[in-house]
Amino acid sequence: MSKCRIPLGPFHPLLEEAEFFDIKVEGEKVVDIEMETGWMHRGHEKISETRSYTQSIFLVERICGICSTSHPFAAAHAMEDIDNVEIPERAKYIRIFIGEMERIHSHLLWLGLAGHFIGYDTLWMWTWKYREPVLQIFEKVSGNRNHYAMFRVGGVSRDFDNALIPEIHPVLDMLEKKMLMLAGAVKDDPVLRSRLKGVGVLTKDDAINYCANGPTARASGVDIDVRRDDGLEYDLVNFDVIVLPNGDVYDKMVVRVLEIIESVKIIRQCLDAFPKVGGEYLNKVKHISPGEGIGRYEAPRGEVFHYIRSDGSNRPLRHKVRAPSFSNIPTYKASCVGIPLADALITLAAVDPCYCCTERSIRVVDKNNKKLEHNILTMSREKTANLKKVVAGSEKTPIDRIFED
Amino acid sequence: MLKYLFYLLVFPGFLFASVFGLIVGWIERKVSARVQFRVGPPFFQNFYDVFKLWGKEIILIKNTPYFIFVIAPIIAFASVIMTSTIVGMSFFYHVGIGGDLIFIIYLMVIYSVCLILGASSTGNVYSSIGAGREMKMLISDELAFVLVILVPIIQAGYKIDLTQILAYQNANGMIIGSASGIIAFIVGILCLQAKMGLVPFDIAEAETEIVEGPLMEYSGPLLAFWKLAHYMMYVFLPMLLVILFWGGMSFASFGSIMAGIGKYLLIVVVMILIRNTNPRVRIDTAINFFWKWASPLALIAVILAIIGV
Amino acid sequence: MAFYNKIIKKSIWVFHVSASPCNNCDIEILDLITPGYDIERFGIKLVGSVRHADVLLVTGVVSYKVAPRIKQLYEQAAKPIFVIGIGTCTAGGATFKTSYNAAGMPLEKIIPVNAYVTGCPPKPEAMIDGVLKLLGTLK
Amino acid sequence: MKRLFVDIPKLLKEESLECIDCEYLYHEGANRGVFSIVEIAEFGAYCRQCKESFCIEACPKDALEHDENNMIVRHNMRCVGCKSCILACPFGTIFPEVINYISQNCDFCLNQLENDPNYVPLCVKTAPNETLTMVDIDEDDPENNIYLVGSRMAVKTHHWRNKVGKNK
Amino acid sequence: MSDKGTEFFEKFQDKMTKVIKKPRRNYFNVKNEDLWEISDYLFNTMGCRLSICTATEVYDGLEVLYHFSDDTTGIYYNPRVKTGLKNPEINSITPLIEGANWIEREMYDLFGIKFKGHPELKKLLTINNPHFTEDDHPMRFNRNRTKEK
Ligand code: SF4
Ligand code: SF4
Ligand code: SF4
Ligand code: SF4
Ligand code: SF4
Ligand code: SF4
Ligand code: SF4
Ligand code: SF4
Repeated sequence: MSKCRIPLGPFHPLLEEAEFFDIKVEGEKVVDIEMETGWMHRGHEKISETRSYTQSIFLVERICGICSTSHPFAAAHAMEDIDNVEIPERAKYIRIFIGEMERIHSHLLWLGLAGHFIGYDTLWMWTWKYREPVLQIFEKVSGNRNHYAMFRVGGVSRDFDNALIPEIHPVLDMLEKKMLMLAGAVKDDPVLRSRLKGVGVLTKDDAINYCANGPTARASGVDIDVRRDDGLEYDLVNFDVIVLPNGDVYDKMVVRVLEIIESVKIIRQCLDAFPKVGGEYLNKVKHISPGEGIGRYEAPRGEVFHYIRSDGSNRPLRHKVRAPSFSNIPTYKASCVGIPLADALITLAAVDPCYCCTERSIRVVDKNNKKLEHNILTMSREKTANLKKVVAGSEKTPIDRIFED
Repeated sequence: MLKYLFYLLVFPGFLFASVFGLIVGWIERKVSARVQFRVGPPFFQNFYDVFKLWGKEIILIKNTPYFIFVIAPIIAFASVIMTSTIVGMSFFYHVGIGGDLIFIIYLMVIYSVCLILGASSTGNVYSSIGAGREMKMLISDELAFVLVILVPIIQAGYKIDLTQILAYQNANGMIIGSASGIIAFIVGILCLQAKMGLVPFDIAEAETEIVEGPLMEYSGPLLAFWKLAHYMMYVFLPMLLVILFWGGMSFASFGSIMAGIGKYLLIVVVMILIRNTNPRVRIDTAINFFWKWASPLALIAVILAIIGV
Repeated sequence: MAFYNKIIKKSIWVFHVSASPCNNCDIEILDLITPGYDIERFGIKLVGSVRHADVLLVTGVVSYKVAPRIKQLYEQAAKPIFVIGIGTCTAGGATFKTSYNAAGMPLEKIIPVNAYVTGCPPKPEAMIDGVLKLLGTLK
Repeated sequence: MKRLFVDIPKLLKEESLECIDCEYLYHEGANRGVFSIVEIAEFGAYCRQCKESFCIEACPKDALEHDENNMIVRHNMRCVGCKSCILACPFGTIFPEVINYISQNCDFCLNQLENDPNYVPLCVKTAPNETLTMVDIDEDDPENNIYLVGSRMAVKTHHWRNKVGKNK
Repeated sequence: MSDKGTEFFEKFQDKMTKVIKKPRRNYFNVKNEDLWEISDYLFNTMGCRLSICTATEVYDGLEVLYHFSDDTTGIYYNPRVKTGLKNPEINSITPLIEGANWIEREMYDLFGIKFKGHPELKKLLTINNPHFTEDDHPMRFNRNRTKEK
């Protein structure tokens, strides 16, 4: 059968790693994957240089909304690393709480979308139903469902309301029960098993050589977890690092399910600690002295890395951001070649759960606008024209120039 | 003549099948929503959808055979109307045309072929992959489907008319009462799932893999044709199973009418539940499944039927 | 015409275009179809092909690289089509205003827009409200 | 030793400081190191260094503090640029344009001066009417109202403690 | 610092300059020629993982900081390599560490640093972007902004 190119993407939403997969298939078999990135490139590193540290934290939060707390977490670590800023114990617990709640929400999100990718919409709906209470807790704790804006250099920006603890416990109980059930179901469901077991294997050697991290590496038997290795806040709580040996999609899924259960345990410890640990939650830093700092955090998808170089002013000279997927995405080359197309998609999804497969575009140009609904169309055009005049003025933007011919 | 025109266009043909199909489509969406802890769409949702599509623009693609692109959904739609008329006639009026089972099998194939043709005419990668998959599905499920249909034919004494199969069942009890009947019925439901492109066999239309596969490039009224045809299949395919295995519907009493409707709805709900509790399988798994398991099973049923069990 | 407008209000198929967003608006859009919000109640459905869409939900600051694609997508959609910009990003660029790769601030520079739903990210309720309000303007 | 010399009275006569460029590499375009120079200069020389400072009282973010020499320092990680301190100061010491949320930074072109002692920074090149110059100065010169501030700067201003200099 | 770390610093003592040792972070300058050897030691002998590299533009050139993470102790080893402003060139370590492939491409894209020996050095992030030409490196400072009197 002849070779055929399948453009996958480019609408994959990521920071610098938004990609366009050009999958070459022979019949249904993947023979090569080319990745083209840069669709979502927004130049955070450059923008950050024009922002103060406090603003930078909110800026990096908007690198990505799925694990939106991990970037602020790492950025705050990096800034604190320059001067070895002490943060109050209560702030540490609040940070852990937010981080772990987010891990739950993020893993559930991935699980649901993974279900969606393999056409199991019921699994999607169910997991997202369990995810909803988590977001509601976030709304109660931080005021927003997704971008929590909780992090500051030297602590957190809001206190945790101890009165919420009785509301959170039932959610945790529910989650734990459902996750145990789900873990059992995943193990027993023959269709799911046959669909995921042995698919898209990433060997341990490949994982190390590609510098993979996070669940992707842990499912391949590489025992790394920044929370344990880097210590800092996480020295206060006990948890296990889940490591599985096989490196296939199934193991990646199981790692995530088990991590949710671990997260529930960690959050319980935080909730127990909150009434006991009172006091300040923000150490108001005066200055950040010249120097350089490295901060990292174990995001749901792996190690988030931030490097900040400071000159003593209140904005960074250089702010380097490395999201986990940047290291994990290239592992496709090792795990996808030679497997069927349908498997390739779930493998892509398993490595990098930012949902890469929901959108894509096609390259067909056509102009046969039979204006069936003339008035609505003209209405919208007129309105746009007016708005354009008001908002943009009449000067030509670079983008207009692109489209001129 | 006028009578047949009425059959074709009003009941149980075009008008009935489309209206009822849209309603069954609503049931499908509603039950799925319920399984997924959602509320689901309002009753008239599918009607709105189809009417809206009628008002949209049709986009034709440069440098492609427009003719095939346009004609494919219309032929498919026509073949679906024919099928539903034939099935409906024997379901409601107990009248048939000679050899209608053969006719039905061919009409079903025409539908799939139109889908493949329409999709390939667009030249879009996703659509062509969808077409390729549809072709593979057709190859894999067709044998099983024919074998399944063979069972009642054999049991009824090698009769290929639906009315005669019904008459046989009225006289000797339902075919599902026999061992071969049960096996064939189960395989039959799976075949329906594949024919209708429902999960786990919605490989050709896998939304997350190849967008909407064959239907990707269709828009406006042409898409409405496909959607309507799809929903109409919800009407006559389960009906066909009811006729073949469950003795159809008799209008003798209110109870028997309700029983007929009940049988029909039961099959629909089973299909919806299967759809909602399974992930999509891979194309090779599906082919394997149909060739290694479903078809041999159906063959066993046929053999059993020949022996007379 | 009036009849048609009435129908289209009841059956809205949306296609989700994510044009260099931060993902958050996108997951909130997906949240809409899950049990918590379930917009299928209002006849709103997410579709996979732009040809089937009635409404494009665009998220994110459109980068120079996706801008031509977005324009293409808009052309490929069967008319009538409405465009809703979701999130502050589409309306004004939010924190990415100074980015060297952001072309679409506001989104109207690239394709005609009928409505914006701002917020970072907007609450799902706000999105539903935005879609319904836009359709409410149809006579 | 060469120091950056700021003539504050002259500088204040200028309509704006916008035209003074800074070649500080990292915050390209958005940096005006001269603001931070003026800030240091004004706190060092202009300010009365009140015991119970109104500016400190007024600051909602605790960003202003006395350091060990009783000089006012502004902590740039705390300041939110609300400019309450400007309103509060009874002596009009603090200039509104220099207190910004995003701090502007001057490193006295240390990097270049290391390589070339006779280096002329860009701010000096672009400053109008020689408001900024490089001069060789090693100690205070109260006669001419010139005072050293920090290790690399000198300013010319009316020093409130200074009874010697004439009002020019 | 762990034994491995002390051993490492003793072994390469004379190849490093400007060593900054903090409890968990070590920064040191190395020469372009020694980069391969040091990376090899860090990656293969000490089992470190290459987290990422940071390129920075400074007054007199460009520097690349390689972040090697020792995951058993949480310590970072950061060799820094300097190169000039014109025709910046550094030896590639992609043949050694497959994971450095994208990292080096990214630095080439944003800063224009050429990596000698990289298998396919093309742009990563602004590739095929109509707004950027092949020579645009968006993270570089625009140094022609003198507006003298
Ligand atoms: S790993 Fe994905 S979800 Fe997480 S921050 Fe990065 S882009 Fe976002
Ligand atoms: S508006 Fe906010 S949440 Fe939405 S894409 Fe932009 S940054 Fe993300
Ligand atoms: S949502 Fe907040 S950060 Fe975003 S534009 Fe509005 S005020 Fe600013
Ligand atoms: S001395 Fe150098 S850094 Fe300071 S303001 Fe002048 S040009 Fe800028
Ligand atoms: S501008 Fe800064 S220093 Fe002045 S009062 Fe406001 S916060 Fe305090
Ligand atoms: S009150 Fe809220 S919105 Fe206003 S400045 Fe403070 S943080 Fe910002
Ligand atoms: S600076 Fe702006 S936000 Fe702050 S008090 Fe004044 S007017 Fe209000
Ligand atoms: S109130 Fe004015 S004079 Fe007094 S210490 Fe503050 S700035 Fe100086």
